[in-house]
Amino acid sequence: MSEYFSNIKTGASTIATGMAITLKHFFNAVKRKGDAGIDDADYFKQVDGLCTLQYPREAVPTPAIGRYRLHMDAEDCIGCSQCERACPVECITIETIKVTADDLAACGKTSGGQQKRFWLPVFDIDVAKCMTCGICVSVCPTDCLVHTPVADFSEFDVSNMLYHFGNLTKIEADAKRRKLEEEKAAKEKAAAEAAARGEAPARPAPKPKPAPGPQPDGGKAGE
Amino acid sequence: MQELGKADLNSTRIIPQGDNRVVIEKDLDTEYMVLSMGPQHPSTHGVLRLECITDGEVVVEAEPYLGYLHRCFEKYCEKVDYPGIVPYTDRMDYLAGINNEMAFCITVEKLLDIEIPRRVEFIRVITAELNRIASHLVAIGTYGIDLGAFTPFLFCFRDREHILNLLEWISGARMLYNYVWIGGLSYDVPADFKKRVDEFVTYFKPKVVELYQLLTTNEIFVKRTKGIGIMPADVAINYGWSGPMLRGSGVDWDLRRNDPYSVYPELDFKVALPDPKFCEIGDSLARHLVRAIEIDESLKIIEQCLDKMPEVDGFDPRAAIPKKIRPKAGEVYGRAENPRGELGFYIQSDGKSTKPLRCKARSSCFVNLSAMKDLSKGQLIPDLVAIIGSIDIVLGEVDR
Amino acid sequence: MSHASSLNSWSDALSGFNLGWFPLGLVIVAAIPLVFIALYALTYGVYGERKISAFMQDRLGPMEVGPWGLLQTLADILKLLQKEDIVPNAADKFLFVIGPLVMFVGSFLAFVVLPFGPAFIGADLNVGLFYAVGIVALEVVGILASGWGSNNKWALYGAVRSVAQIVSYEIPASIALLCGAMMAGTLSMQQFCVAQSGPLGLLHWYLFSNPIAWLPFIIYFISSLAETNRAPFDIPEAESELVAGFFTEYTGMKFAMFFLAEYGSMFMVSGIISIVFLGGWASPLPNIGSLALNDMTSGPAWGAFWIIMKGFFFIFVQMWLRWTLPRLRVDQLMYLCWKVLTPFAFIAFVLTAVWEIYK
Amino acid sequence: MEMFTAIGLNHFLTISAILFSLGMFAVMTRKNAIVILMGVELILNAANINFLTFSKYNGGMTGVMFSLFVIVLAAAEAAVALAIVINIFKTFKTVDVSRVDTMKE
Amino acid sequence: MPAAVQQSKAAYDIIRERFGEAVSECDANPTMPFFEVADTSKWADIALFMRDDSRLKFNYMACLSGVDYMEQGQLGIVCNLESIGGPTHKIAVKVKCARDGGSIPSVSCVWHTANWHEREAYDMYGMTFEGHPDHRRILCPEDWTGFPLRKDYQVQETYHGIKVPY
Amino acid sequence: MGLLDARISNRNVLVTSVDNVMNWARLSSLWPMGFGLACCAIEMMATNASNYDLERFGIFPRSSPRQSDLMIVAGTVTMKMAEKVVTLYEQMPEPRYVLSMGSCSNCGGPYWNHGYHVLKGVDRVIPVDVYVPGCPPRPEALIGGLLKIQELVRMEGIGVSRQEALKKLAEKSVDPQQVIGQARKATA
Amino acid sequence: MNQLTISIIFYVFAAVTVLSAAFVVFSKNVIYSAFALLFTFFGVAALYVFLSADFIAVTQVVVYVGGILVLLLFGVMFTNTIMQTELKADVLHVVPGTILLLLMIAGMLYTFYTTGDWMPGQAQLQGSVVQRVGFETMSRFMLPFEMASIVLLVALLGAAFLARYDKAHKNEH
Repeated sequence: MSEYFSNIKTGASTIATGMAITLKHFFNAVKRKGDAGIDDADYFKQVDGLCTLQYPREAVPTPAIGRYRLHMDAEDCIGCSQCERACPVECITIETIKVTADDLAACGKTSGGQQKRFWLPVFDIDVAKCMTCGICVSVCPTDCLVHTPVADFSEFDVSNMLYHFGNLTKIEADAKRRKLEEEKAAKEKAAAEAAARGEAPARPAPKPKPAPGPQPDGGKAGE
Repeated sequence: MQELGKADLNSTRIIPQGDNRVVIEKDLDTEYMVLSMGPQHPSTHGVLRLECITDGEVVVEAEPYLGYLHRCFEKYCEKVDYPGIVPYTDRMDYLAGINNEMAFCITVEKLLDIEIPRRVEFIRVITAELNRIASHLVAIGTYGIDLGAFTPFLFCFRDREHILNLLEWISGARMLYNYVWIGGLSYDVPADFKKRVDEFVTYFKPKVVELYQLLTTNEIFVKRTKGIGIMPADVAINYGWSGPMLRGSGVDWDLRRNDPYSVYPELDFKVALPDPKFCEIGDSLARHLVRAIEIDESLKIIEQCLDKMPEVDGFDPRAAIPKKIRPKAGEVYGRAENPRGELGFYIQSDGKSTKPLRCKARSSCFVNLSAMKDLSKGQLIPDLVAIIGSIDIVLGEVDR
Repeated sequence: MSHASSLNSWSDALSGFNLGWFPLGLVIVAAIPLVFIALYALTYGVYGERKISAFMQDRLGPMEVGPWGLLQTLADILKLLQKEDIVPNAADKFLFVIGPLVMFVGSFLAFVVLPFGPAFIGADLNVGLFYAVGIVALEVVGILASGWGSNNKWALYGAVRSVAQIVSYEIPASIALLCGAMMAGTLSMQQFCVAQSGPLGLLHWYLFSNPIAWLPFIIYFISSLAETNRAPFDIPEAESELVAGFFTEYTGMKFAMFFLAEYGSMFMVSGIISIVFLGGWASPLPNIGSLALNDMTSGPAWGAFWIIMKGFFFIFVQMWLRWTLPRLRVDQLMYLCWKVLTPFAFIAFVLTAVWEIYK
Repeated sequence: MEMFTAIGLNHFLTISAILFSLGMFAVMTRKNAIVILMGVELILNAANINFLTFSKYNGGMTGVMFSLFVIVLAAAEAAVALAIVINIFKTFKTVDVSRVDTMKE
Repeated sequence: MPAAVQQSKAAYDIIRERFGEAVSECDANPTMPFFEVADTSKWADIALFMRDDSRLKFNYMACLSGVDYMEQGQLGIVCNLESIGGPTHKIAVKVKCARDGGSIPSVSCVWHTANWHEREAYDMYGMTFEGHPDHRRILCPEDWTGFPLRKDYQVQETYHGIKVPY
Repeated sequence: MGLLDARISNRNVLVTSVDNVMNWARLSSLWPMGFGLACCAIEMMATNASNYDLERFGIFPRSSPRQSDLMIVAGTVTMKMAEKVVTLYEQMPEPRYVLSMGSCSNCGGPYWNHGYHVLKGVDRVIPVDVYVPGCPPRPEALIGGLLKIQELVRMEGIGVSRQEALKKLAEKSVDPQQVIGQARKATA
Repeated sequence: MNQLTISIIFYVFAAVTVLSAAFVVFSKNVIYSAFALLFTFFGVAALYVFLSADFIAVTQVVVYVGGILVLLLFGVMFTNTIMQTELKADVLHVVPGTILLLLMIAGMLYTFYTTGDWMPGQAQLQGSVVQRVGFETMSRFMLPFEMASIVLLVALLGAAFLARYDKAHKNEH
C-alpha cells in the first residue's frame, strides 16, 4: 500500500519537474540565439532561448573548409587526372589532349606559374554522385579543384547536376585533337626518318619555342 | 557431442519471465493477427521490418527482416582502395562517423604496423568521444519519441547541432566526416578548437542534467521501460552483444578498457554500468541508463584529452600517412568501441593490391538486433517499440 | 429550479424567429456556438498548439505563412480541402465515410450546453452537465466506425484502444463531475456559473471555496485528457506504435474533421472543467471596497471573455502536458483509471457529500 | 391535418408499436444471436416509449421512474447476454442460434 | 612473440591436444593468430569444446566472416573468438568447404550470434550451413540471383522489372 | 474571336486569383511523410529539429502517407525497398510531390557503380520533382529544395500541368555556373 | 417554437427511429445493423425529449449509445474474424415473419386507435423531470432503486465471470 502511494508521489513530483522545465523553456522563448558561426568567439554566449535560424533569411556561416559543392577552376588545372583516379565514387570524368608544341603559350600557365601541358575538352563532375569525401581535393596538386561551402543548389532536373568544367568546345577539341595527331604523325615520321638515318630514336622532343599560334578563346568556352 | 550441443542450446535459451511479460492465454477464440511493422514505420528507426504475430496487443512472435538498406559496403571494400573505403565506413553507422573511421583506420594501421603521432591520437579520441555523445543524444532522443515524448528529442538535437558544428569546423562536413585517415587526419584542428570544446563541455553539462530530469527520471518513462526486455548476462554474451547493450546486462566489458587502443589506457574513465537501484539489470531502462552514464564519461574523457593534448607548432596531421597504402599479405581483425558496441573489421590483404581482398565489417547493431526475436516474445506492442528503441539500431550498420 | 424552461430567454426569443415555416432562429441558436468554436478551434487552437510546442522546444514554430505564421491553419485547411479524397478499396465504404461525420458531430454536440456568458447559451438544459458527459458516447461510435471501416490493422488497434480508454475514463470523470453537481445542487451549466459568481470573485469558485474540490478537479482534468485522447494518454493515435491510430487511412477533409473534432473536444472539456470548478463566465476579480472590480468585469461580453480565457488556460495546460510527458502503456492507462482515479473519485464523492452536509 | 400537426399520444404509441414489431421480427427470424439481442433492445425501447407516453399524458412520475429502471435492466441484460453470446461463440465457434442445439459440447 | 599471440598459441595447444589432426597448425602471426579446421565435419564439436572447456571458455564470438578463396576453389568462414569474463585469449578459426555445393556445420546453436552471421555468409557466398535453424537469405531479397560477394559475381540485369546496373 | 472569348481562354482574373489562393494554401502546408531511409534521414530530422525548424514553413511530418503531400526520399533506396517506396507513393493522395534528398536517391550516389543492391536513382520508380544534392545535404540544402517545391507549386494551377510549370521555372532559373562563380568570388 | 416546427421535428425523428430500426432488422450485415442501432437510440432519445423526459433521454444516450451499443459492437467484432468485412447473417422465415410483423403492427394500431379511454388526462407532465426523478428515487422508489443497484452489481459479476469462463474452467482442472 505504501508503494502505491509512493508511486503516485514520485509520479506527481517527476511530472511536476518535467513541466517546470518545459515552462522555463516556454518563458525563455523571448531570447534568441544569434547567428554566430562556430569560429566566432561568442558562439556559446547565448545558452537559453530559441535556437532556430530562419534559413533563407539568416544563415550560420559555414566554415571555410566546408565540403559541399565541388568547383573546378579550369584556368589552374594541369590535367594530371589524379582526382579522377582518387575518387572512390568515380564521379569525375576527365579527357585530356596533349598540347602541341606551338600551342603551349596559348594554353597558358596556372596561377602558380606552372606550364599547362593538356587541353581539357572534358572535365565533368557529376555532383549528383559526389559524396563530398574530399579525397579529390586533397590530391589536387594545383588546388584548382575545391569544395565550396555552397550547400544549397537543388535542381528540378538531375541532369543539370552534371557540371562541365572543360575549357574547350567540341569543335575546338576536335581541332586540337587533329592538330595533335598531325604533330604526332609528323614526329613519328621524323622519328622514322631519324631511325632510318640510324640515330638514337627515343630522344625527347626539343622544347618548343613559343610561337604565336592561332588564339583560341579556350579559357571561357567551357560551360 | 552434437546432441549435447542441442541440450546446451536449450539451457542457454533461458529468457526469464519478468513480471511485465504477459502469459499468452487465449481468452477469446480470436485468431492471431499478422502485423507487418515497417519498413516504413515511425518506430523502426529506419527501414527495419518486423513481422509480428500478435494476439490482441500481445506479440506472440516478432521476426525481423533486414536488408532494406543493404548498400553493398563489403563489395565496395573490394573495389575501392584503402583511403577510399574510409568515407564508406562513415556511411555505415552514420550517427558515429568518426568512430567508424577510427575503427577502420586502426585496423589498417595494425596491418601496416605504423606509428601514429600522439597529437593525432588525442584529436582522434576527442572527436570520437564528441561523436559518441552526439550519437547517444540521437539514441536517447529517438527513444523519447518512441515512448511519446517529443520535446527531449528536440533538446537532444539542439545540443547535437553544437557537436556537429564543432566537427564541421575541423573536418568540413557535418555528418560524414572522412576526417580520420589511415595514419593521420585530414586536417589539424583550428587554433580555437580547444577553447570551443571546453566551452561546449561547460555549456553541455547543465543541459544533460535537464535532459535527465525531463526524460530519464520521469515516472512514466521509468514505468514504460523498467523490466521490459530483460536480457541476462550469459545470454547476452552468447548473442554476441557488445557496447551499451552488453553493459546494460551488467557485464563489465568495454573495449576501451579491455582491448585498449589509441590513448585510452592513459585516460581515467569508468566503464558505464547500470545501477540496480534504478532499474533491473538487463532491461531497457538499464540500457538507456548506460548510454546516459556514457555521455558523462565521454565528457570526462574529453576534458582529460584537452589537458593532455600536446601542442605542436606547424603540426602536419598528414605527415605519417604512407604515400601508397599497400599492406603486406596477411589478415587482421581490428575493432573499436563504437557508441553501439564493438565495430570490428576483418581485413584480408594479399600484399600486392591497394585494395583489400576481403573486408568484413562486424557491425554491432546487426548482432544486437539478432536477439530481437527472443526479446519480443510475449511483450505488448508498446513494449516492442520500447525494446527496439533500447537496442538503438542504425540500419546503415545493420545492413551495411 | 425555479425557471424550468429548457431554453433561456435570449435563445428563446431568437428561436421563435421563423422564415416562413422554417425554424431559422433555431438553426442560428444551434449554430452560433458551433461556428464560433469551429473557427476558434481551426485557427487558434491548432496555431496555438504549434506555437506553444515550438516555444517549449526552443524553436520558432510557424513563421512564414502570414505574419508570425498566423495564417498557417487557414492554409492547412484550404489545402486539405483540395486533396484527393481516397476511400481505400478494402475499406467498408459506408462506415469509412460515416465515421468522421459521427465523430465530428459528437464532439460538437456538447457545445449546445456550454454557456458563453450570462446570456449566451445554446440551450440551458436542466440536465446540461449530464448531457455534456453523455454525448461523448457518440464520439466512441464514430471512432469505432472509422477504425473498423478503414480495414487497416493499425486503425483497428487504435479504435479499440480508444474506445476502451474513453469508456473507462468516463467513470472517474462522471463521478468527479458529480462532486461538482453536488456542490452546486444542479445539473444546469448556467446555474453552475450563477452559483459561483459573486462579489468576491474567484473566492466563490468551488476550487477555492471548497476544501475538497481540488481532488475531483484534478481527477476530472486527468480523465478529460484521456477522454480527448491527449498526451500522455494518446495511445489510440500513438504515432510511434500505431502510425496514426484510427485515422491512419483518412485523407483530405475527412482527416481535417478528425483534427477539428479533437480540438473541439479539447475545448469542450476545458469548458466543462472551468464551468464546474472555476465559475465559468464568472469574473475572478473581487469587489474591493468601493473599487467594484467584479461588477465592472461582469456582463455578457466579459462573461464570454472570461470563459474563453479559462478555456485557453486549460488548453494551454493540456498542450504543456503533451509536450512534456511520454506516453503511457495500455495496461498502465487502465491501471491509472481503475486503481487510482476511480477509488479517489469515490473518496472525493464521499468527502464532498460530507462537506455539503456539515458545512 | 390536425391529426398530423398536433403531436399527441397516438403518435408515440404508433412509433412504439412499429419498434416493438420490428424487434419481435428480429427476435423471431434472425439467426445471429447478436441481432436477436438488438431486437430485444428495440422491444425495450418501444416499451419505454409507451411508459413515458402514458406518464406524460397522465401527469404521473411512475412511468418515468419505470423507464429509468428499464434502462438500468437493459444495461444489465446486455452485459450478461453478450457474455453468454461470447461463451456460445467460444464453445460452438458460431453465433448462429439455429446451430446451437446441444446442452454441452 | 607478443604475449597475446602466446596466449592464443596456448589456447590452440589445448584444442590440438583434444582434436589432434582435425585441426591444422596454428598460424601465430601477430595481427590475427588463427588455425584452420582440417576436418570440416568436426567444426561443431570443436566449437562446443571451445565454448565449454573451462580452460578455454570462448563464450563470445566476435565475428564470423565468409571468404571466397577463388584460386583454391573454396569458400570459407573465419570466426574470431574470445572470452568475456574468462581468460583473455583470442583466436581465429578458419573453416573451408568446396566452392560449389559445399557445406559447413552450423554453430548457431553454440553461439546464437552465429545465426545471423551464417545467414549472411550464405547470402553473400552461397555455402550451406548444415543444421542451421533458419537457413534463408538475410540481406538480399529472397528471389535474388547469385551470391554477390563471390569474386566472379555478375550482377543481374533487372530485378522485378527495375534495371539494376547504372 | 471577341475580346471576351480571349479573356476566358486566357484564364481570367477570377480563376487566376483563386488559383493563387489555392496554390498558396498548398505551398504553405506541405506535409511531408517522415520517410527516413539512411544517413539523409538524420539530416532530415535535424532539419525538423529546433535549429532549422521546418515548421516555420508549415512543413510538419506525418507518419501516414494518406495525410502527406510530399515524399522526401531521404537516403539510399535499395532494390528491396523500391517496391515499398512505390507502394507508399501510390498511397499518397493527389496532388503529391517527391523530393529526392541526397546523392543516393538522386542517382545511386556513392553506390552507383558497384552497388548491386542499390537502386540507381529513385526516379527510376517514381517521378521526382526536385533533386537535392549532397551526401548528406545540409539542412539548408533541404530547405532550399523545399522552397523549390514551393516555387513549383506556385507555378501550377487549374489547367497548368506540372510539366508546363517546370518549363516556366526553367525559363526563370539562373545558370548554376554563374552562382558558383559568385560564391567562389565571395569566399575568395 | 410554434406547433408546426415541433411537429416537423417530431416527424423527422420518428422517421429516423423507424427507418433505422427497420435497417437494423433487415440488414444482412451485422455491423451495419449495430451502427444503424445508433440512430434508433438517438431517435428514441429525441422522442423522450418530446415526452418531457429530458433526464431519461440523456440516460438513454449515456447507457444505450455509450454502453450497450459499444458492447454490441465489441460483441460483433469479437465473434467475427477480425478484418473480415463480410458479416452476413441470413434472415430466416422472411415471409411468415413479415406477415407476422404486419399483423402485429395492425393489431396494435387497431387497439390504440380504437381504445379512447387513455386519451390525455388533465395534468400533463411539463418541463423538466430531473428534480422530480431525484425526489422520487429517494422516496417512493427507494427500494426498486436499491434493488436495481444490486441487479447491476450481480450482472457485472456474472458478466465478468461468464466472459472469463476459460480461466475459471482452466482452474477447475
